[in-house]
Amino acid sequence: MNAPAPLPFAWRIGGPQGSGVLRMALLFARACARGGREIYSRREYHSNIVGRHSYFDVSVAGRPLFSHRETPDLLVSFEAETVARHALAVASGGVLLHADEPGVPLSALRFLDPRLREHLSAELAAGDLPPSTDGLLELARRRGVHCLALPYGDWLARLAAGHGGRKAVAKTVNTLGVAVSAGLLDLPLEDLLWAVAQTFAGKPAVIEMNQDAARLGWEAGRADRPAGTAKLSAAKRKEGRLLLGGHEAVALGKLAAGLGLQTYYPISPASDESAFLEAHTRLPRSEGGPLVLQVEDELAAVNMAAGGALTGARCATATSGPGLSLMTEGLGWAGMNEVPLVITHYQRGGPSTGLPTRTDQGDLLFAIHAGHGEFPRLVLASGDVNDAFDDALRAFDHAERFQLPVLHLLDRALTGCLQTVPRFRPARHRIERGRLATDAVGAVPRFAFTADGISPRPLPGGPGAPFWTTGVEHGEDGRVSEDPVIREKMMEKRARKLETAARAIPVADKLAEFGDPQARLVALTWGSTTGALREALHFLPELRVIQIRLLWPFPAAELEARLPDDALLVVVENNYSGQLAELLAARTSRRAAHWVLKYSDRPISAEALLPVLEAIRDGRGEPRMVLRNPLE
Amino acid sequence: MNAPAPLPFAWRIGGPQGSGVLRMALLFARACARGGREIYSRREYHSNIVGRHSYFDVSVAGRPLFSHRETPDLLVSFEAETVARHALAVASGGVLLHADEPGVPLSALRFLDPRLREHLSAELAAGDLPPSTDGLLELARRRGVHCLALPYGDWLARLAAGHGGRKAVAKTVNTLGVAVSAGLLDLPLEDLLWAVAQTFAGKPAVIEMNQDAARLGWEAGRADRPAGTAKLSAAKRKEGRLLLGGHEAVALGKLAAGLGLQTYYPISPASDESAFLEAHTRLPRSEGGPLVLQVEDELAAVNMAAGGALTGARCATATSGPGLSLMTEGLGWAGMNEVPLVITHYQRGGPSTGLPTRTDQGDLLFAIHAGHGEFPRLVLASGDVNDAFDDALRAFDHAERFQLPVLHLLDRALTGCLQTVPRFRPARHRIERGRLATDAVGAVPRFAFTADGISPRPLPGGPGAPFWTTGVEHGEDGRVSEDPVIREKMMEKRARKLETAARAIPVADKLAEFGDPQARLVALTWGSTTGALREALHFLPELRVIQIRLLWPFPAAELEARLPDDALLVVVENNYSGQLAELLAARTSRRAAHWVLKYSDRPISAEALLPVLEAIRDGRGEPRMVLRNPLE
Amino acid sequence: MTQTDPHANFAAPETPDWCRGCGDFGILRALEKALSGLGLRPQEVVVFGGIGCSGKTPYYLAANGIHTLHGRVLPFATGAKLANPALTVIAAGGDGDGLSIGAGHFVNAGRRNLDLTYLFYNNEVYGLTKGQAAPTLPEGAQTRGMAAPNPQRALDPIALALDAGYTWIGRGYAYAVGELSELISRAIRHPGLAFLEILQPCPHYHPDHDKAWFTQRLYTPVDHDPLLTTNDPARREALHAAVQRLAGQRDERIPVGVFLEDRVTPPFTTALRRQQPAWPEKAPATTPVANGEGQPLARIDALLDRFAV
Amino acid sequence: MTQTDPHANFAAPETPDWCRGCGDFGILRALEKALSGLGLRPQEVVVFGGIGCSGKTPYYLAANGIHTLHGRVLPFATGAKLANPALTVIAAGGDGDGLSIGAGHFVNAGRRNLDLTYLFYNNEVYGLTKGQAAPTLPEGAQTRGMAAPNPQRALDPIALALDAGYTWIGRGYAYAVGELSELISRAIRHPGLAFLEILQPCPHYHPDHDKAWFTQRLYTPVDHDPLLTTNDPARREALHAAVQRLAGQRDERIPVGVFLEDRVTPPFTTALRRQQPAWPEKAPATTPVANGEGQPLARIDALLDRFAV
Ligand SMILES: Cc1ncc(C[n+]2csc(CCOP(=O)(O)OP(=O)(O)O)c2C)c(N)n1
Ligand SMILES: Cc1ncc(C[n+]2csc(CCOP(=O)(O)OP(=O)(O)O)c2C)c(N)n1
Ligand code: SF4
Ligand code: SF4
Ligand SMILES: [Mg+2]
Ligand SMILES: [Mg+2]
Repeated sequence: MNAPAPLPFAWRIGGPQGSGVLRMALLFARACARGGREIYSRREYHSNIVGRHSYFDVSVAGRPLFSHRETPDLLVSFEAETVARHALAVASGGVLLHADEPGVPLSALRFLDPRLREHLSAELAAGDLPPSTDGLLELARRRGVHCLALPYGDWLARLAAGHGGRKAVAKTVNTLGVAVSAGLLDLPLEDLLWAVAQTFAGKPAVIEMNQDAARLGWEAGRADRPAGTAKLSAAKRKEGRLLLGGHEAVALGKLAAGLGLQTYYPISPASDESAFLEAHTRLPRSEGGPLVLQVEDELAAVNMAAGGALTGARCATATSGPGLSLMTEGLGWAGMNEVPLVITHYQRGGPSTGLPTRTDQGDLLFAIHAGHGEFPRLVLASGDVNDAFDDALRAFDHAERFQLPVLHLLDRALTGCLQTVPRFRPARHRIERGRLATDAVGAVPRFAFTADGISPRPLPGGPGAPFWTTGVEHGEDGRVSEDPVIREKMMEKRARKLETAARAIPVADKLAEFGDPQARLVALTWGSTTGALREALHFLPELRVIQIRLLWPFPAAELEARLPDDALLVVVENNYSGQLAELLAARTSRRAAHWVLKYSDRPISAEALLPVLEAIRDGRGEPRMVLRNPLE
Repeated sequence: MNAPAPLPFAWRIGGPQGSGVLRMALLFARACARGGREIYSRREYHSNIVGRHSYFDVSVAGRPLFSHRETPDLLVSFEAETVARHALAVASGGVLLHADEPGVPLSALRFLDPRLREHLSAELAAGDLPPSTDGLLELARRRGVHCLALPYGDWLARLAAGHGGRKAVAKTVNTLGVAVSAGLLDLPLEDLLWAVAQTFAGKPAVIEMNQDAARLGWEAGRADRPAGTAKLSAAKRKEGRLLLGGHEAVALGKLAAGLGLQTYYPISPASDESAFLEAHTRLPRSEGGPLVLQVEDELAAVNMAAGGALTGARCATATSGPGLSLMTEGLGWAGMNEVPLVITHYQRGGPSTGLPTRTDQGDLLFAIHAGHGEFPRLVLASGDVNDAFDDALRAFDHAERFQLPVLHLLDRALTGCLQTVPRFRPARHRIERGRLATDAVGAVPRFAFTADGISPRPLPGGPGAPFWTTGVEHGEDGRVSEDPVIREKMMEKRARKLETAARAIPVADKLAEFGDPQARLVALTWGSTTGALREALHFLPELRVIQIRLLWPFPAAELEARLPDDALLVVVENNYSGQLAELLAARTSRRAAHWVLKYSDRPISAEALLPVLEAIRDGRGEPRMVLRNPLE
Repeated sequence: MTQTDPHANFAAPETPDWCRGCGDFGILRALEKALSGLGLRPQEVVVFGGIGCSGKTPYYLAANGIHTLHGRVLPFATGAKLANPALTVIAAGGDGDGLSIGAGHFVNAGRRNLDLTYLFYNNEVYGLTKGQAAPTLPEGAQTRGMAAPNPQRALDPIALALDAGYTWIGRGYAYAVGELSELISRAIRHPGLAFLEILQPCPHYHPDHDKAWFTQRLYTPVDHDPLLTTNDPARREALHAAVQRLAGQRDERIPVGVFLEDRVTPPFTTALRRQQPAWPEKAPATTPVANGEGQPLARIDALLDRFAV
Repeated sequence: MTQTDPHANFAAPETPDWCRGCGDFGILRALEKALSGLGLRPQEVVVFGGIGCSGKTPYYLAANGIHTLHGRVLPFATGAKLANPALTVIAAGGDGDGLSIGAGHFVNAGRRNLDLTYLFYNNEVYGLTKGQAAPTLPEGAQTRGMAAPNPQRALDPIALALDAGYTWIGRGYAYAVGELSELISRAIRHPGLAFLEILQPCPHYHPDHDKAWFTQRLYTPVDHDPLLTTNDPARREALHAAVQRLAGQRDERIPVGVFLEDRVTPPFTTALRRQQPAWPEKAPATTPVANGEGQPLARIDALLDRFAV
């Protein structure tokens, strides 16, 4: 990185799953955000319930953030595996907090990947150090990292006195670690205490205990501050902001849209959204509220939602990976029957079961082509938490206006992140429900041929006459027809809706532009990788970023109109094959000159992207450049 | 058509489903083929068991045929609906055989599509004729069609005497109609009688009765021959030929390949193949023979076949339309686990239930992108019955050599056709089973990283040690790994197999070229539409045809190398969106200048294609040209 | 169910394309009769069809007709009923549709005692795909579409419905239109999940089981009391055992009638209201989502506050 | 099953990543013990896992281990057994895997009395996706991962297996390793389709049902005779009724042991040989398809002749 000054501060916490890492990251992020700062965090965890490693990166800055960093300035750890996995990643000059405990040989860490163990052992051997966490700490020190051993045990013993004994306070160890880091960074104590209260809301005794731990740790941190450590001292508070993740934003968007029924089958990471909805079905709403139902499988989920949508309710389902594969047939039915159905798809590592808890953007072309036969659908992809809310809300309008299934794509990086955003303003939104048949006499048949392809939609129990629909090809009246001419007209009618949608959707909802509109170096992307590019703009003013938000129908004309002839196109994607690049080639006259890809199923950071973009700018880029980090 | 002389002779028979139309078409085709002629026929039928209309076109010529005609020279009919549907299609100068019965008003035909009824009524009104079959016959006559009323009733009464009464002989009405047409065409009686014997093989009494009917009809036909009617008189017999359809060719190819297990779930038109296999599991084979199992659904079918393939058996499943949608998840598992699995996919009209018995080429991009995440697969498509056999046989070699799922695409036009082809020569084929782990000590792990991406494959119960596989991302040893570096290497390894396949598969199996290699006008196609183009070559010498047989990995380099810079590219497809055209744009530097499409879900004929190709040749073509025929 | 417009005519002008003598004709007539007899308004009735000859039923009825996907008739019907509980929702599908490809939904629907009526057409074959074995065809049987005897054993839909938790279970016969229509009415009136197996001759592919075959075998058990009105486990156990016994009779004597009418198990409504007390009064399909200006009516402010920093 | 190399060690070096105290550990040990006790060779054993905590079982065994797809463990296992009947094939999966997404296969597998052993881990929750209700969780129950009580009712795996046609049915308990291993051995030895429900505590999401909870309730019915050795319909009916009664006991007292061992129903082999007499001797997996030069061994000449013109 060539401009260290404006880099966001990067904090990392790691530990075994089930030990509270997620909650502690939230605690720290809240404390920072409370102090007026902006946050972006990323989460990494294994497909496991308890025991395997997980970690959280929290970036903090005075300006909006959209990307994490791969080299933390400060690492909070409690046990050996975290030290082993992250000691070499800590930025030189940074701080590493670890338990004041004897070193552990790498061979004793049962969940350390063999490849990583070898990698670390080799590094250690090269430095003539033993293959243990002690060796790694020493290696970190040699790189200028301040390693502080924290006497968690002693502190817990002190806390135990006032709070019901050693066992009762055991979990506050996390708070201690976070608080030490807060103290080191000069984060205001009151923000930390507020964050503790928020994080354990509803449990006064737990709050008290953890606030005591927070004070203790914070004082210790203040006392121990290594020279040169970054400061996150009090800043101006900013009102009207939220700190949340992508799946929460989607759930909120759906609630605002008037979600009537969400069916789902549990799957990581999608089910976090449904779990959130389930916990909040009773939220004050003018009247009614959504049903959220866990059903027997994804086949049931998609078709139940379609059944509900047929009656006029706003219905959705949410899934990931294999779930979408199973929904393929139902998607086609909704397309054929012109049913407004929203499918929220959280991409995760594929193929097959893949890497269920890691991020990936490998499902784009599948989402566009899923289902046998040809039928219209919309595919949207959100780039950050703001988009996630907006897109979730709009997806229903699109679905009802154009009477088709809408696939709303997110990726695991976006679901698992935490981001500060301006408070959502649903009241500014104007819901559109599309053309409904309101005639008491069902004069217009369900699938009437119209100029824009959209027919007035009757509802069962509504004013019109009964109607028919079928997944078999049908006439205007919804009854089966194998007539060749009807077939042609019906294919044309359905296809016309996509043209109608392409005309009706404002260009701002199709693509978002960032950076200098004159810049020759143009990065194209979609989904959460947008964040890394937006962050990169701060360091690379000669860059322009275009995020495709509507992937299908692909906004080819709008995009081409924005690309000067001499633009140097770089596609940035979290996948192996460059799926946006493929779309670009298929749908426009342009080709990407460079493909920047990452398929370790860890998200792309601005930090990793910058040198690559600089190389491209300087004519040193390869056509295909893969971002790799062996320590993620 | 500009060159009437070499046109194949076109014969059509129609009638309600369940009335024996299929068998009669086969009878006529056999009789013609027996006389040394070549056959291509197409079949149209409704998604219904009994009662709705079906018809068969049989083209006959002295040279190999690959396409049907839309304007029959001779129509055989037995009832009013067939007259109504086809009277206007009969070529001027042709013959229309109909029952000598009173005319029927169009309004009395309960299964006539309303749109067609209106269309016919309008034509009749324009000619001042009544809206009835009588009116249509008159209209045909005015166009120079010879309408012959056949006294089926009288003939049946004559036959009844010798064959057990009126009821017993009722079904010979079909044979009578076919035989009259044979007589009219001067088809040798002995060929007809042979065909009757073949068609009713195993039922001597039925043969005798139908041979009597054949004689009776044939004589009547000879006597009634309108002047100028084409002749299909005796020609030189040709040995070593077969007359069969695409699904039979696939089944034969699979049997030759050593199919061990075929699982399937009934679906039109795919299940015809499985039904054929089920009837022939006991065919003499050196040892053993396939199991063919109807299972509970397509999810079971694909995964059961994969389970079988894991053990080393050659396993396949066959499906259509919705079935492939349901197999999507299983396909990805096979891709992830490098399992040699063959999926035969018979395309039919989509989306959703669509038009289950009509043809379509709408699943190409779906087949290529089906499944979340990115994994290697092969997609082959057969152009005719010859290809169908070869591809079915080779698919297993590909699957085992490259250890991946192979999607073998056919389309309904190809399954439902009858074609004369040279006898298949499986003994010339060299089966390749790929790299198997033969070491007694399982030294090489299941997913060992190799230069070509292919790892030796162990089999359970085989000589090696036990092995592991999982749909989760895994290391070389097949055990789950979330290590980022292993992930990258595994993605690269799997992708490498596709490159290996692309190198290993001979170019002749990737694309087939027909016509003048220097011609500027180049038609690109895939699947059964190849046939219409091959037939068109006889009439348009300035045409060149390239059939893409390997669709994925797309043979971009080979194709580009064959296309001169000034080539005028026309894509011909039986779908709405031009899926091959999309692939061409995405994968090569070339674009199709013209898209010739048909999406009424009836097959493309040379007859319909020719004027369009001529217009393109003459610079009168539109970018997108849709082939339509309101009478199909 | 609104009780206006009694005796609406549910017959549609469309000509069925079933084979002559197909049992589906009888079922269609019985269904028309039941719907009309119940005095339902066509607009408020939604008939979902599976895929198969049977699944075409909704084409031929003058009610809302939704022709779904093979095996998915229950999920579609469930979604519609959840979204608009005021509708009368009927699912009609074949034995292949319901117990082969749809068996997962068949079984799991039993976990929700939702007010649906499921008409299960048992013809022991796959009609529309040309006569393969349905999962109800006994092992060793061979129908007209099969190359060899059926290697797989039959499932018993009644036994499975019982164990899955359906709260109304009956069996009818396609050609006994009057009785069948009465059974359908009772199934529709049952306020929970009703399962009606309909023995449906398929003269085309399964000509052995023709009218004569059935007529010889069918009987109405007189001593069977299907009513469950008490939570007494012994009564439930005894009744279940009795239904199991009736289910098992499929050879020499085949009972028809109502086998189970469980008035004790609470409707799914009870459970759903725990999650969403506004249901079913404020149903998803009929509750407005926006005000006159299009602004969302849902109030998410309190929820947003939780994320405020 | 080849009986060489007795007492091979089936423990793999891999560290399980289940939670501390998870019942899956006990099942793993019992399975290792059973396989080793049966004297099977690891190469000839194939263990298929579903997706879930339970589905990870094959990772930790030194036998061929195939980790399949959620809900599809039975189709995979079936395919392998058909292709190579010499293998000992075991399917291991969770209750969600088996009775929710996999319910269609669960039921339809019963139609084929193929020699497979299905180990069904019943922990009443979805472990790996964070504690949602499994289809075996009673209505109204609320485990640690749930926002509200379960609105859906529980399915009974034993009753459904019985209805579906499994010919060996038993229930074991994860922490009773010795007994469980004995049950697994018996299930494997059964020459048809065996279903073993294993009560598996999930201390992480379902801590109420801990060791103590189970220990108080489990018992082995002494008067139950699971053997069916006669075709007498009365004996079958009585035994089925007894199994139904045992299945129903899940609250105060929970029976474990072998519930059904049907030695009468012929194995699927019998039916398959009608179609393919060469099976199982000439199995698809082990029968060569080409000669030394690679030429196909299948002789299709006679078939081609039928199409000759
Ligand atoms: C996913 C899928 N697989 C297969 C089919 C083909 N298919 C159409 S109808 C049918 C079976 C019909 O049998 P059944 O459900 O018993 O109905 P019936 O025709 O006997 O009334 C099948 C398999 C399909 N439409 N969709
Ligand atoms: C098609 C599909 N849907 C959803 C998932 C996500 N998933 C993984 S494990 C699991 C449920 C596990 O529950 P269970 O089968 O009871 O196993 P347990 O973890 O309790 O052993 C689910 C839904 C998936 N992998 N595939
Ligand atoms: S095939 Fe059978 S079920 Fe289908 S319409 Fe004909 S008789 Fe009825
Ligand atoms: S979540 Fe439950 S089932 Fe899964 S490993 Fe933990 S204790 Fe076992
Ligand atoms: Mg049926
Ligand atoms: Mg479970």
